Amino acid sequence: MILRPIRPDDLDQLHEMAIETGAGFTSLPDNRDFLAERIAQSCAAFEQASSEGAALYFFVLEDVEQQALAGCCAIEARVGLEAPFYSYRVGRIGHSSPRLGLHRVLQTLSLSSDHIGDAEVCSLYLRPDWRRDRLGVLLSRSRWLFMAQHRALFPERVFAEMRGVLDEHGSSPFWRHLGRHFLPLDFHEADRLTGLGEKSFIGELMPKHPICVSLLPEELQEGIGKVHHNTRPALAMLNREGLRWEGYIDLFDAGPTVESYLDDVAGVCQSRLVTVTLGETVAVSERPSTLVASTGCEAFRVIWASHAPADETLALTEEELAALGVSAGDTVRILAS
Amino acid sequence: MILRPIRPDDLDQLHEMAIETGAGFTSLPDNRDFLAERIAQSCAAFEQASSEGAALYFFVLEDVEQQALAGCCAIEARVGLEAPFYSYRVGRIGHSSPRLGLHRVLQTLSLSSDHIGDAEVCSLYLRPDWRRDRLGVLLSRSRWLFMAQHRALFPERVFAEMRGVLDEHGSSPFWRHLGRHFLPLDFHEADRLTGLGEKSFIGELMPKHPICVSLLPEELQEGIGKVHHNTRPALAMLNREGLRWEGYIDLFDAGPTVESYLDDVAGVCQSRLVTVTLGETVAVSERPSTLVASTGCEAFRVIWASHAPADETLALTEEELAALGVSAGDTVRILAS
Amino acid sequence: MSWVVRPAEREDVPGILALAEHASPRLTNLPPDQRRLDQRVQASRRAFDIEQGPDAQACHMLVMADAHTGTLLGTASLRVKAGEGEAYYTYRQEQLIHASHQLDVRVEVPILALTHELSSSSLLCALALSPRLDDTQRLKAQRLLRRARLMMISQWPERFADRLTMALPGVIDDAGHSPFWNSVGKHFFGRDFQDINFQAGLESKSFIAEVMPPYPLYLSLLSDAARESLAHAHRTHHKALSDWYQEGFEDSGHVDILDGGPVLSARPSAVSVIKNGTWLPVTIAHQTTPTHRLLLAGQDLARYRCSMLDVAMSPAGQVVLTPEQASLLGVTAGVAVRAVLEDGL
Amino acid sequence: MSWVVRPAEREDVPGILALAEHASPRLTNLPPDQRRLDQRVQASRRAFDIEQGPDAQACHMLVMADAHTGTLLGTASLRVKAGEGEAYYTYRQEQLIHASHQLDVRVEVPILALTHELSSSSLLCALALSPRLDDTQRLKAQRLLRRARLMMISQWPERFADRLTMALPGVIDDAGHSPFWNSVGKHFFGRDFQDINFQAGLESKSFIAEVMPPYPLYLSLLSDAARESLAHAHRTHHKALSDWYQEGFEDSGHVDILDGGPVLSARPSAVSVIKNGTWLPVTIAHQTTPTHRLLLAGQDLARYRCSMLDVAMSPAGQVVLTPEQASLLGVTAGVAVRAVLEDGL
Repeated sequence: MILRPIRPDDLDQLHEMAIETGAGFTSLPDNRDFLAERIAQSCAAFEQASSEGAALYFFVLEDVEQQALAGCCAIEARVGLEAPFYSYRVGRIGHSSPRLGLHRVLQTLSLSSDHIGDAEVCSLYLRPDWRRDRLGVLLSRSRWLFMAQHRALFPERVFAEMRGVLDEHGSSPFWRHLGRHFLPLDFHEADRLTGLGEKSFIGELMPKHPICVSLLPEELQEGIGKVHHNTRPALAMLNREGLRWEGYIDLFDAGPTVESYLDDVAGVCQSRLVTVTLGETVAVSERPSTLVASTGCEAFRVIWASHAPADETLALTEEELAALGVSAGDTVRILAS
Repeated sequence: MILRPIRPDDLDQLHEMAIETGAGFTSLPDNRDFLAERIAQSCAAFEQASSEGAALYFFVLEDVEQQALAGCCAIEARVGLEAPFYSYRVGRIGHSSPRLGLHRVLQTLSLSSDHIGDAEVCSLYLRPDWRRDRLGVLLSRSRWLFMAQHRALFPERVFAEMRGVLDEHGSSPFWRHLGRHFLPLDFHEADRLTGLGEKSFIGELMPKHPICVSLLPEELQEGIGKVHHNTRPALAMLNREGLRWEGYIDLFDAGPTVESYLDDVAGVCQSRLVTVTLGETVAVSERPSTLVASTGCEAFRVIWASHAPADETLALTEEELAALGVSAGDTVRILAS
Repeated sequence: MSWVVRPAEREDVPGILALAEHASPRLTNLPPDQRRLDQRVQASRRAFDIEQGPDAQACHMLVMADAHTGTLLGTASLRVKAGEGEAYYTYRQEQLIHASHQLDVRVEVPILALTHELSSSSLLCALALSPRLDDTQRLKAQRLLRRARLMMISQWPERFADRLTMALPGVIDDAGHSPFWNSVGKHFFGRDFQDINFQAGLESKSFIAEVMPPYPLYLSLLSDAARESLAHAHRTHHKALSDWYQEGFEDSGHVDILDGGPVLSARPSAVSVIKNGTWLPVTIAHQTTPTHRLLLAGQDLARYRCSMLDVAMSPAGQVVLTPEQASLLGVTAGVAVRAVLEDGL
Repeated sequence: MSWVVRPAEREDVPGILALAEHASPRLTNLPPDQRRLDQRVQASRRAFDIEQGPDAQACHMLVMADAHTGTLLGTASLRVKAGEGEAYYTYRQEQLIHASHQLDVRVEVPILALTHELSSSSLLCALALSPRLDDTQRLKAQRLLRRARLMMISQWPERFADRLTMALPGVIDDAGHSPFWNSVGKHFFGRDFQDINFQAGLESKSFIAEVMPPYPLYLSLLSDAARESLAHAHRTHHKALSDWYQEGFEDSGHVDILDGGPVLSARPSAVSVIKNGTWLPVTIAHQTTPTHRLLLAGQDLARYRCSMLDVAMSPAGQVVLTPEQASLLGVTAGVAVRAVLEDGL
């Protein structure tokens, strides 16, 4: 199993995955042209490796034996530079009057683009047949290895948007209350358009004045910053990396944005460079514990290593060397996971 | 030199310090009643050690030989619970119109009370005669040892407000442009009232709608979040602890609020508990490197240790044991500085 | 039985207090508080006495009494400026337009915007009636108190603003809860409507408005009950609402900040009492056969008297009053009275 | 030399384009763009032809021509609704009140609030004059175009709103820079005033307003030059401003969102042309000795003609026109014309 940058010839299988994920997974829509465009953007990003402008780094997890793609994930290096980017921010404002004996704190929701220019980790999907052998961890944490290795390509902060609470129809109670009065779209359509990056309607139509949270029904207030139950494991994983909810939520489902300074992310600051040595082939573990990545950009690869690292070295088997495209003596980046 | 909680009989010397600091140091005003009240609040806080409600922990640095106070510092455990608390928050909002070829980001200043409930480190002052032997570091970092030791008394986040850019008269260009149109007070008076904690006028009079930063004169825009040149060393010290500017500024001088999760602060997470052993007296170093604190609350003391710590122990001289009020075998908290 | 409307006097305070206590729903601007009412009556007395025209803070407080027994049956006030020297806050109903060129749509977003633009208008307020009046009498009393105040404006237009404002109590349920308050103010103040309404009467409503968040309220976020109650009058005031419309008032597009009740306004020139009034000279006759029902008021502001009387008209166009009627109005033969023809008789 | 005001026709487009090109300062709502002007003239022609009354988007475009030579000397428009089906945005000058009980002060904070409340008023706009007119002629031409439009409103009040609005160009320096724009709009759009003004003419100004930040602007944060220019007319329009005041218009309290220029408004009933107009029957005589100067217009909207003429009055109160004058107005003996007495003669 190898994680690598996506290639143009992955389009068919990416499209299969997009169909598999369904409508709820808006960043992977069943839209072949859109997916082809995303692949092209990603190829350009890996090739140019620029520290400025929008750049999408899209990765796939390849099952080399089965010649199949097992999943995908991506990093948007700087959001909001080409299409607008919006969230609500939960703020607080004191509200005091000694004469009325009043000393309260009002919570407000304000439309915000504070994340413009930040990196986003997104589009993570692992196909059901491969939900084993810690492949989810490989998919998710590989991105931190890439960012650690190519630190100059990324900004100071990174975030991830988490799916909020949805009802049994996959629709959002938050949106029904707060969104539909402003947007003449249903939840899925609004969600779909933002997935396609067509977001200027948000700045045009969503409320631009602060909204007092206490005016919302209580059940909605409770849903602010809460994740969908399916999303809890993903949230827990990101929390372990050090990403926290700092008060930003999604406009449509009130799901939390979790974020961190990139240098503080566990997967970045705990990763380190070691020298490759040749090791003997050992039995494959179901609980591998060391992620290892080659240091190239277009040639970036990540696998689970079968040996544990020593202080300054890591032994890789012949097969692993081939998978990563490295030789003994080369430098690789590892992360204990 | 011992750092310890302030006591009622310190009032005279505290008042001397307040006179010495001058009008610019608003949290230490030349107002004996106010200072006596602060001491009383602090004594109550150390005694009650409560994890709820407002609590002021006020410390002094005592020169035992000269029987003089050399400086002071404080921690406000939870701001904004009894008096209002306000800052401006620098936010961003996307502003796009494909039809006009417009894709810009507007910066706004919004009145905010987001820090309500957070801890504040404040009121640090070291008298000129004692600006030597790393006593400034002792004053400043002792607070992290106290918070680490009594973690349950403090909230998740901590911040410090830094003095912004002032002109040669000690007045603020930012205030002159943005404040005086709203407040019928001069800068020093507004500053003085907030120093006394009388801040309800801010919520009453300051602009409640967002202000577009680009409408301010350019020199003011540049001053946002910048510190007074005298404050640069203090800012650098807090930055090293891990406190960062997250976009909040002072209403009057636009100085930055630097902040962090308390558990991420270097002085907190790098401090550790060791067992005391008896060591021999050694020559006093001008560059001590280990802060050591006793673990009590009212009995909290911090000094520079003359010995370096071992893995699990720290040797203290007879004199140091006495200063800290501990004996061999007791636990102390140390911080390499 | 004749009723007369006249300035409130110090000795009326106990009677006004009783009226205030019986007001349902409670009136923000007529607190059942002896000390405040005392102050108000004194201030009102000064306003009536000042010849040059009152200052902006003046509030003219009137009472309606039985002309024969002197029993107090109602009260109502007329403020020179709604803000009474402070600011009179209302929520203005507005539509923001959100247009998306991407989606090619234009959405009208209704909001409530906190404003004090009605501060400089003159305010008709604080009407309360005795509980001993029956339903028919209440309507008659409301009419007299309403028109007696408009009559004042028609006689001394220079004292009053060129915009008149009046607010009717909003919807309140039987338990005294205001759906609008529960959906808006309660979240800011954490108190019940009756508490804050009482406090607003004692302190000032402007003061309360000034600690409310200044952001526009998106109407769609209010509870259904609050939205439905918006600009609706309390059920005991539905008839009053239509009467004010008939008088020439119209919906101002504003609502009360506390209970969301309707705020009406009018230009004086559109108000029927003011448009249709005329000056008539008085003659006095002991025996008359009434032919007209007129609303009549004398020219002496300090001793203002206004009453609805059945009178005869002389061939020369004078109004023929009995000595009792003349005395009730405080007028003598030869002087002119302001008159508006009433229906009926 | 007689001038006549009439509806713009297709063949007037080149002439209007020339007027638009010479307008200084450039008019937002009269873009020097052949295609747009073509469309506007056609739409205007339809508006004049519709008998039932035009829809809300109608804009009546008039031209002023030399009655003898036919030369185009000016143009001006009258929109049924200022928003022209969209929204007409202005900044409303307001005062927020910030009161502190701690400090016992009350501060009035002047702001500009983005609003479209004037959208439903009728708008007088897009006046441009030929550069060949000298200063005296310009004043006379402005007066005729102004009053010819008000005359239309007096004849067909049912077509127009009960509030009239007009905006005058704001302060612009010699280099074409608007201090208000430089202090406000430029920060949002990053473009120069002339660029956005041109674009506003091509697209729609409403569209531009809708991408402006909706927060109130604190006036104290604007540059001194912007604050000083607020609600002041461009120096070439000072006389026009006082003329509009004299006509019965008043300061609306609003200013233009782009250049901060003054926005005036009036109720039709307060406008002198509308108040003072009268219907006079026409007789025709070859020889007359003019005794009166009248602004005259016929009753046929589709062939609207308005002109200031020196005429005689018959003993029976008819207006005596020469055959040439009658033909200029498109009227025949016996019909009534709308007339307003002008000063002079």
